[in-house]
Amino acid sequence: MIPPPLPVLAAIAAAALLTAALAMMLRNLIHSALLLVLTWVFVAFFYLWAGAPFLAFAQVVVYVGAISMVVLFAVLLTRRHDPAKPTRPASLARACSALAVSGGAFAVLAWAVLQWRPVPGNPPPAEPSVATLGAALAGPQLHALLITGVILTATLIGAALIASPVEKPDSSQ
Amino acid sequence: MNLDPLHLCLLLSAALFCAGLAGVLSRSGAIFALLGIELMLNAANLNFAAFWRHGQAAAPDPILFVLFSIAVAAAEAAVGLALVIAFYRHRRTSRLPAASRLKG
Amino acid sequence: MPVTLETFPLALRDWLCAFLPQEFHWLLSGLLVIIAILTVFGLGFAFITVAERKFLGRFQNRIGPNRVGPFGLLQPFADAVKALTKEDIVPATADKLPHFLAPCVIVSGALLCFAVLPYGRHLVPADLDAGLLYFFAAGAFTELAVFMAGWSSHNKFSLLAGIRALAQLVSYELPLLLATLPAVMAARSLNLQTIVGSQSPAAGLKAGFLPNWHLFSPWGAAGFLIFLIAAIAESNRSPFDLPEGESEIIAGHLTEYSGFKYALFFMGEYFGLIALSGFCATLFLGGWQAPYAALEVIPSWVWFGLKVAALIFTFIWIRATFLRLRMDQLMRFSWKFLLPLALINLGTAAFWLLTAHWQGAWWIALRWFAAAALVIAPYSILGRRLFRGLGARTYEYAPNN
Amino acid sequence: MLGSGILKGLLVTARNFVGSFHDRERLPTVQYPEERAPVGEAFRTFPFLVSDCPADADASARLAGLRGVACQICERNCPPRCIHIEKSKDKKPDAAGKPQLYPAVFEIDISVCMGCQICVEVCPFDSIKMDKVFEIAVPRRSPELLLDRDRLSKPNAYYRRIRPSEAAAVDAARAAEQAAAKARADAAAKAAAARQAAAATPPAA
Repeated sequence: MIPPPLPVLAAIAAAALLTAALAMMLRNLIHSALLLVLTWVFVAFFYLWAGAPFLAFAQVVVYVGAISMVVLFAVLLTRRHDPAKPTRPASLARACSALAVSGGAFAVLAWAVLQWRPVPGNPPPAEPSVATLGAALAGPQLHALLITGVILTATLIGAALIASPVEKPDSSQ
Repeated sequence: MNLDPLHLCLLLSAALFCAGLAGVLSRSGAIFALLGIELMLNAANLNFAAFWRHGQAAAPDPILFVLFSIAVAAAEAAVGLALVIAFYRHRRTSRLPAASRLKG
Repeated sequence: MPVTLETFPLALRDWLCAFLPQEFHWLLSGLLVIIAILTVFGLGFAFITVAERKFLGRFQNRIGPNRVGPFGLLQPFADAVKALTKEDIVPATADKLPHFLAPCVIVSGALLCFAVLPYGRHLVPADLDAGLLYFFAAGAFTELAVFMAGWSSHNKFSLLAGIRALAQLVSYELPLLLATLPAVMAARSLNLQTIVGSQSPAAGLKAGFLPNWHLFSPWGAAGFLIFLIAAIAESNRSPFDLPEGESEIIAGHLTEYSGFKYALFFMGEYFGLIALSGFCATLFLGGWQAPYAALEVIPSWVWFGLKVAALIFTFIWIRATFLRLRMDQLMRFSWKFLLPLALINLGTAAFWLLTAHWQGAWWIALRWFAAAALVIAPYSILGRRLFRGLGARTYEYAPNN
Repeated sequence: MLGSGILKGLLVTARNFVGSFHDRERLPTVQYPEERAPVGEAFRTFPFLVSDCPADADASARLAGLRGVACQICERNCPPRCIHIEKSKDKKPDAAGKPQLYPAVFEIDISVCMGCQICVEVCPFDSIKMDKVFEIAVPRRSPELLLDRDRLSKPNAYYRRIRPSEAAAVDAARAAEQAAAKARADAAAKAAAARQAAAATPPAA
């Protein structure tokens, strides 16, 4: 597969950043969530650009199909009056300090990234077929797969238990 | 300035991470904090794909790592939002400052 | 490649491409594929709506629409004109942008699904390595659209109906996905073309006379039925049409939609239905494969079309027959019946594939018997549990016959 | 077996589907404007006035042959009061030759009429009967649905066509009545003639 040109990456990056920044700035929680879904879709596009379609589809299935649904359900279940009610920043000072901290973090990260020279690595790998991934998952990475599966099962059961309504022993009082 | 694709990917990842960080720090809504954390996790995943793309890592391992990371992110979202719902049931709010007391 | 009926679509594409210089061939052939999909399935959608109404009429001892054009065949175009000329009402307090985007998202999500289906021996728009995963990824946008429609209408009934619809879609997505996995196990690939290839008649017939389709194996039959039921629920069709329930809750999350936006939702649902039918044919009915090698004179894409048409007829037949379920019955049916069955079916498929080397009449009979028992025993046990305590309804003041 | 009910249901609808292509019983639809289901003899819609005139008579002949005598019984008995009658000033001889009033104005507002047939039942002259016309859709209520004498009067032949048995009985009764009336008139004339003769020729004794 010929790696797509740099402008494509730049466009994906701009779109992802724009939607993420908007999502973090909007007052309306549902709008934020929907915009963040768009960011996740652009991240999937990034994986496609990088030549990992399996990853891209997995990202869409999990983030658009599952996590966004859980988030939206949680928003709807925990609203008191109106989901469109703006969630304001706690205070202006807090917003400014958050911006300062994250801006500082970005400055440090960007400096580190730009300082770093990649060691001349292997040539770009061939697109891994699903069969390769499957072989790796069932072979060397089997433990990781099993552990992830157990973690997922346990957390989902736990989440269901936590979220299910508590039966009050005596509701008469 | 060197606009190597790898550098661009890493800068994108750093920017997304910081956007998520700013979101988490500036808001007091629990669900919003979770959204920010998801964004930060995604930003971290981007790095793996970028390093894999540019031949800095062994063949399919970064991809697998991202897959596991996505799975764990799903689990995290499920548990986090279940906690939010359970907390909301007790306090009728989902704002984090209200969660400073452990006693129900 | 000689131009036969089989390769006719490709020849047509190449002939059209020859009009442009070499550099633009990829662009034009891509566009042609898109145009072909939009035309074929757009017209397919139009004629499925009229076929559905005519067949439903026949099922109910009526004639159905027969006034517009010969045999009423131009009815969909009259409907389109009606939908286009209707007033588009947007509630004053609606969240305008999501309200506008929801129908677009549902239609584009459904159209994306068409990209990976293998329509014929040489006809697959995008032969992706992870085609099956792509199909589900494209299908994930439906749920988002349903939520956007329900929430942005700013109407508590739309919102409630949207949540109910989401609960249904999420609940039936799991059996749908799990029912497809045995086919993946059998083909050892997520590529849909490979899955079709694993059901080729060249590999011999099932039980000596049945086509070599997954449908004609114990796990395939069970998977097919689970997939069919879950597909009906995913496309919001009767008997699982409670999200819309037009006779009770005035179209649920679509209450605040009118005119062409409503028509777009309708269109998205039918596109989803066609895509799921094509997917089901690919996984269980051998895709574009002819049932017997002798019948391969008929082009493969005709076989695919016939199978999709048969599946859609089945959907219409089911719609004409059954009553709408209740919400709790719907949820119980998915989580306590379909989901365990689909999980057990994975084990059945594993057993079937691990015993593929058994030889001799007795061993083969044992293989079929054991696999059938693995399907039927959980079905009957789970079914009994599901319907425990339910029986024929009795009436206090009316004689029971 | 679990699920057999589902198969039974599918079988029922499948039988309907296949049957609708060859079995008239399973496709009873009548394509209305082109085909019509026959209506029963007792089917009724709105009243009309019977006129003793030839089947192809023109308007004036139809008006001249009206049986009504402006007795206003139907007008008084109409529950929704949709009949309006004005008596004539002069008299005309009826079928039996007796001078009678006739309706100068006879209007029925069939947008109000409820088709109860009470007017028909109370009419002593068999003058008003129920019609079978049901395709009366018009763009306005008035004057299209306010029927006057002209549009209400229809020849007796029409009555015989839409209600053969009832019309035959009515015609027979009227013929008998007229014969009886004629016989009475003849007897009266004869008696009068006899009296006259008696008066003219005083008894000899």
